[in-house]
Amino acid sequence: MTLDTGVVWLTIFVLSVFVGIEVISKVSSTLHTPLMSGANAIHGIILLGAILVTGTTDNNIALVVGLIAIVLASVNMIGGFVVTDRMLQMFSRRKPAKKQEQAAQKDGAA
Amino acid sequence: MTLDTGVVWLTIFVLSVFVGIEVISKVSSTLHTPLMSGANAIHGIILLGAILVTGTTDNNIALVVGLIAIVLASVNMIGGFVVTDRMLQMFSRRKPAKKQEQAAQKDGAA
Amino acid sequence: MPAMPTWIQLVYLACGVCFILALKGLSGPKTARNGNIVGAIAAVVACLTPFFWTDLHLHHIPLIVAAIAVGSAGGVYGARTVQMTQMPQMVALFNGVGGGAAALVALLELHEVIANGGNAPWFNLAATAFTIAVGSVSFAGSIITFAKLQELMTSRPVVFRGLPIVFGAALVAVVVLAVLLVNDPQMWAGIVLGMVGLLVGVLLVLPVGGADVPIVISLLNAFTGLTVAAGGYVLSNVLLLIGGTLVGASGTFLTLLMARAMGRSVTNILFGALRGASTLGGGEISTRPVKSVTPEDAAIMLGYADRVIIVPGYGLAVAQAQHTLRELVDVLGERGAKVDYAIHPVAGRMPGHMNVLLAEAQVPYEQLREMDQINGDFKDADVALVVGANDVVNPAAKTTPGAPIYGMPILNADEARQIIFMKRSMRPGFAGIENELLFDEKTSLLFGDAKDSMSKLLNAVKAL
Amino acid sequence: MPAMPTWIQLVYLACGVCFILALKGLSGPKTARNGNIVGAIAAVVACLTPFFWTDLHLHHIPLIVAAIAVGSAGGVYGARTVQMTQMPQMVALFNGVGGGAAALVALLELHEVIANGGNAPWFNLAATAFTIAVGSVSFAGSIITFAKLQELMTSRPVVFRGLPIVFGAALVAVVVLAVLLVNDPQMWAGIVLGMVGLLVGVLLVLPVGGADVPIVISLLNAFTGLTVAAGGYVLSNVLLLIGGTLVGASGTFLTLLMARAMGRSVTNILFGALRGASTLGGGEISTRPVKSVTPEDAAIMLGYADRVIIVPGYGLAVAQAQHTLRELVDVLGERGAKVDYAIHPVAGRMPGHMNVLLAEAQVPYEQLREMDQINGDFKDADVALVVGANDVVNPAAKTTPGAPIYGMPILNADEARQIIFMKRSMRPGFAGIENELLFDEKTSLLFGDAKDSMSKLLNAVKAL
Ligand SMILES: NC(=O)c1ccc[n+]([C@@H]2O[C@H](COP(=O)([O-])OP(=O)(O)OC[C@H]3O[C@@H](n4cnc5c(N)ncnc54)[C@H](OP(=O)(O)O)[C@@H]3O)[C@@H](O)[C@H]2O)c1
Ligand SMILES: NC(=O)c1ccc[n+]([C@@H]2O[C@H](COP(=O)([O-])OP(=O)(O)OC[C@H]3O[C@@H](n4cnc5c(N)ncnc54)[C@H](OP(=O)(O)O)[C@@H]3O)[C@@H](O)[C@H]2O)c1
Repeated sequence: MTLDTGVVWLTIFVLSVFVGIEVISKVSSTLHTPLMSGANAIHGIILLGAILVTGTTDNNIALVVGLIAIVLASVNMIGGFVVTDRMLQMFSRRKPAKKQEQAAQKDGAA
Repeated sequence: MTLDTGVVWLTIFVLSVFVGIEVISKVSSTLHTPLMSGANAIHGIILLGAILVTGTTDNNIALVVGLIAIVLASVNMIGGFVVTDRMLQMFSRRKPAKKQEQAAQKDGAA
Repeated sequence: MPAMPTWIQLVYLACGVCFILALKGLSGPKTARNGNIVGAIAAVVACLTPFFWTDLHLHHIPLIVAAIAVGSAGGVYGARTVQMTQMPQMVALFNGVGGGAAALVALLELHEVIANGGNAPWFNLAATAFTIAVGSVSFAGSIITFAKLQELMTSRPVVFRGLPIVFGAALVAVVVLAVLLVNDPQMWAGIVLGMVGLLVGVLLVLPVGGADVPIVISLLNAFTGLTVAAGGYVLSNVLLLIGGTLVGASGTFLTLLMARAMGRSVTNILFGALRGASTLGGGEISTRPVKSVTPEDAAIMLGYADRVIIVPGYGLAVAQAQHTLRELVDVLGERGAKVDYAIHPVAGRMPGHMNVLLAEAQVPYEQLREMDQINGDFKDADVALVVGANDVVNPAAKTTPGAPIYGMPILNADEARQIIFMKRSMRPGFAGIENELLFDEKTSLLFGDAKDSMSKLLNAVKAL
Repeated sequence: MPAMPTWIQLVYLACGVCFILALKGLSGPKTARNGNIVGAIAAVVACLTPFFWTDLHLHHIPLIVAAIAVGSAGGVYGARTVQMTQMPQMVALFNGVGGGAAALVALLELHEVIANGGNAPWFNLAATAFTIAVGSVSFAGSIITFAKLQELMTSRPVVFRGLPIVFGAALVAVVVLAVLLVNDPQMWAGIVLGMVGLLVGVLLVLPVGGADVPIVISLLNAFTGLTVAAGGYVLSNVLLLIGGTLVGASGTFLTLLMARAMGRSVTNILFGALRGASTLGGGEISTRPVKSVTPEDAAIMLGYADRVIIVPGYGLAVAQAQHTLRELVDVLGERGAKVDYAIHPVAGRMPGHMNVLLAEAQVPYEQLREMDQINGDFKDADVALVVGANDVVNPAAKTTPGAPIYGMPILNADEARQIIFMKRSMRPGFAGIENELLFDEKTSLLFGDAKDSMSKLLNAVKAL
């Protein structure tokens, strides 16, 4: 391996920056809200880090702190993906429309 | 370093693939020719590899082969960038137009 | 931690690729839902790996699983029950807890480093300090944001004398503590750093006005991404690095995109209040005469129009009048009018928010028109019905070079034959400037809470 | 090689970022030239590093510098003197030598590994074998491509009985040799592998017809990129890996984009001839009656037209008539006609080639119109002047589901009031199918070499 560890990480970081920007640069404004919320869920991957540090500690305080981190990270990750899906479901649900619409109308939209 | 050398290279490769595709995915067909030729010049960076292997060998046959590789790679790299620039210069040159145009016309376009 | 087995490294790389595909998917309407699902699967798979990494000898498995269950239950509950109008605060909350988790993880890793003699490379310690500080900022900032939007506290900018000084001092403290930590890793320094980070987060968001909050949410989202990336470096975990960086980079880009769509600069939003410039509408209520109408008059204008364009805005979301509006549009449609919704990219409380709200109200997709598509149609419209929107139709954006919204593209409601504005008062919109369109002779104002007037209007149209 | 100093690693990373920015720049009209320059600077800087890497103790510096000078001189000479019409062969040639260089570098590295006892990880040896084989394919394939386009050999598909069998055998040999090399690195195996690679390259390109060659060039370009990337792995050089991969990925994507624009599949182009389907126009010359005109008649049609649209194509490039055409357009413009060029994305000998040719002829940018912009204008045009184009205006693309070009978007020249075709004969275009438009009653044919007829036409218009 000719690369220093630091340079490896820097390289992966720099390339990821480009990917991150380029990949979403064509997004339409319609999707801004779900995109933000989906990206939000992705950084919930800190859960993985929380599990790793919590599961390898022997200190009780550290364990408690770690468990709190796991709870918080799970909220971020799972909640984020679920709420994004819920929004996107609404987007796709309304396509067939018409019949459902009238049904919904009868239910009475308050 | 928790990563195997092979995985590091694979990671850099995979990320570069995404960057390569995303970065040019919005190109207009007008620029296809210069883009192809510019990309072509970029892989002329094999010149760097050729210099490194040639400059560290002590075997005479290897030296000769290495020098051939250097010549070929320089043609690729330098020629590629120059010809791309020449094309792009033509693109930008014609914007002011009109006056130059008539001058050129008098020169007589054969 | 023992050396990571190659298969786990490869799984993480694959999950990283899935995150890229997820973001890519999320940026296209057809692929969005699948993209989100791909991201979710990758995240879940990645979180399962520690349980199968035998050399790791993972301890406390029951507790960990319980913690995951609690967190997931909370997340799912929140995600399922949240109102679509409350989406900005939900995103803020989820984002904040993620940042908090990252800060805690970094503190634990610091503890580990100290327990092992404190001999980590300086760059590692710097990344640890970064994660602790920025994670805390993100946590506290998001919580305040949440409180503002959820109206647990005032949504007006909170500024007090000396705020800039306290803020500056806190920033200096962060830097000093980080340097300390790098030179000589100590647990107390990490903990204090986290607490000062919390303070910075609070002070950063307090002076921001309610309408600017979405930009701040997006920015904090990007911050958390970078925090997670730094955490990945600290833990030598490539998936955290890739995932965090993707979010950090795309989030920053998205923030700038949004700020540009609003014709504002991010620094101005963040530090405008500190510098004394108010970022919330001045609230100067004009006393110039306007034409006010009753719901019955408005119903007649609408009921006999052939072409109606609805301009929904922030106030519609606040009043939650979108369902009633949809009913009104259906009734008008039955009466033979062609009705469309004109969606401005920054209408609502966060970018793209109107689309989500109207999707929830089951407005058919074909009736939603983006700004560029519909702007040419206003001149043929009999009525433009502006519901709880203001700045997005303010002609000052085109005509008044000094105005804060100058240069922001707007919806050309002023070109319609008649304009009906539904709002509660003569207060200006978020930008705090008068809207000349309110005084136009083609304009009629229908005062009242949007939900309220909307039902009256609906009934009046039905009675025609 | 000694351990690489950190500063060199960082320089390489920075150069890699510059390559990304170069590609990004090259894909936008305003940034293209700067993008190319950024790439060039990065490449030069990277190639200087070995001279400053003191621990490397670089030998043979004078020889190396001389070799660089020779190669650069050759490259610059070629780049400066090449005709714009010959751009495809120039790109092919540059690409080929790059591939050749990569193969040689891999052979040298193999030599090094063997000299050090042959104990390299299997994946390293596999990458070496890949570089040798694919680099050779790229070299030989590009040389044949060059020869075809430069008309050093026939541009028709060359197929002989048993070609598929020889080709298959060569492929098997490549695999066998690669496996051998990985199991037991031997110099002879590497050299034979390279030679078989050359054979594969020749056999791959021989059966491809002239008009398909650009796709092959683009594909070989991508191949060379991947070769360089593999070479980077072999040499543990991250810049080669990044640069090569960028080109490999973007080149593959570009190839697919081009193939789609032509309504063809890449496998069909490469292996069509092997499977027996001809990839060059059948050359069946129709004997159906057509209306042929003299340059004088055509001059009258053009001279009194108010709106003329020029459709330049492959034949214009072959005949090099673009300068005369431009003169004609200027004269028509002076006579008061509005004249535009309609550019089909795959007109010419390589994608975007027409743009380069017309830029060289100093056609002002405003007169060039892309397909989507101009297609609506044909119905208002008095004359569509089709110069050396054929398939790109063939209505069969819309009307004949079985046709090889079916589904390819075309220029709507058939909607013009009159159509003048300048071509030499009744031979079909590249796709080898009859063009119904030639027999349309609105169509007049002006037979002859485009350059020739164009000067006659020009003189006739001037004489009006
Ligand atoms: N979407 C985003 O991402 C985002 C983020 C941050 C900032 N912004 C900014 O927010 C603004 C959005 O423009 P906009 O036109 O949608 O909103 P706006 O300019 O803020 O106007 C909202 C209008 O709704 C009225 N309103 C509020 N509550 C109401 C209720 N319950 N019933 C009836 N009317 C009500 C208000 O007037 P009364 O008080 O008189 O009722 C106000 O005039 C833009 O300036 C944009 O730059 C947008
Ligand atoms: N641009 C690319 O990237 C690319 C790459 C590969 C393939 N292609 C394919 O190439 C075709 C391009 O379409 P196109 O319409 O431009 O060309 P085309 O369909 O090949 O037609 C060219 C026409 O030019 C005439 N011609 C040739 N030499 C001439 C000369 N010296 N003077 C006058 N006329 C001459 C030929 O007719 P005569 O022989 O009767 O003179 C022929 O009909 C498409 O089918 C495309 O798919 C394009």
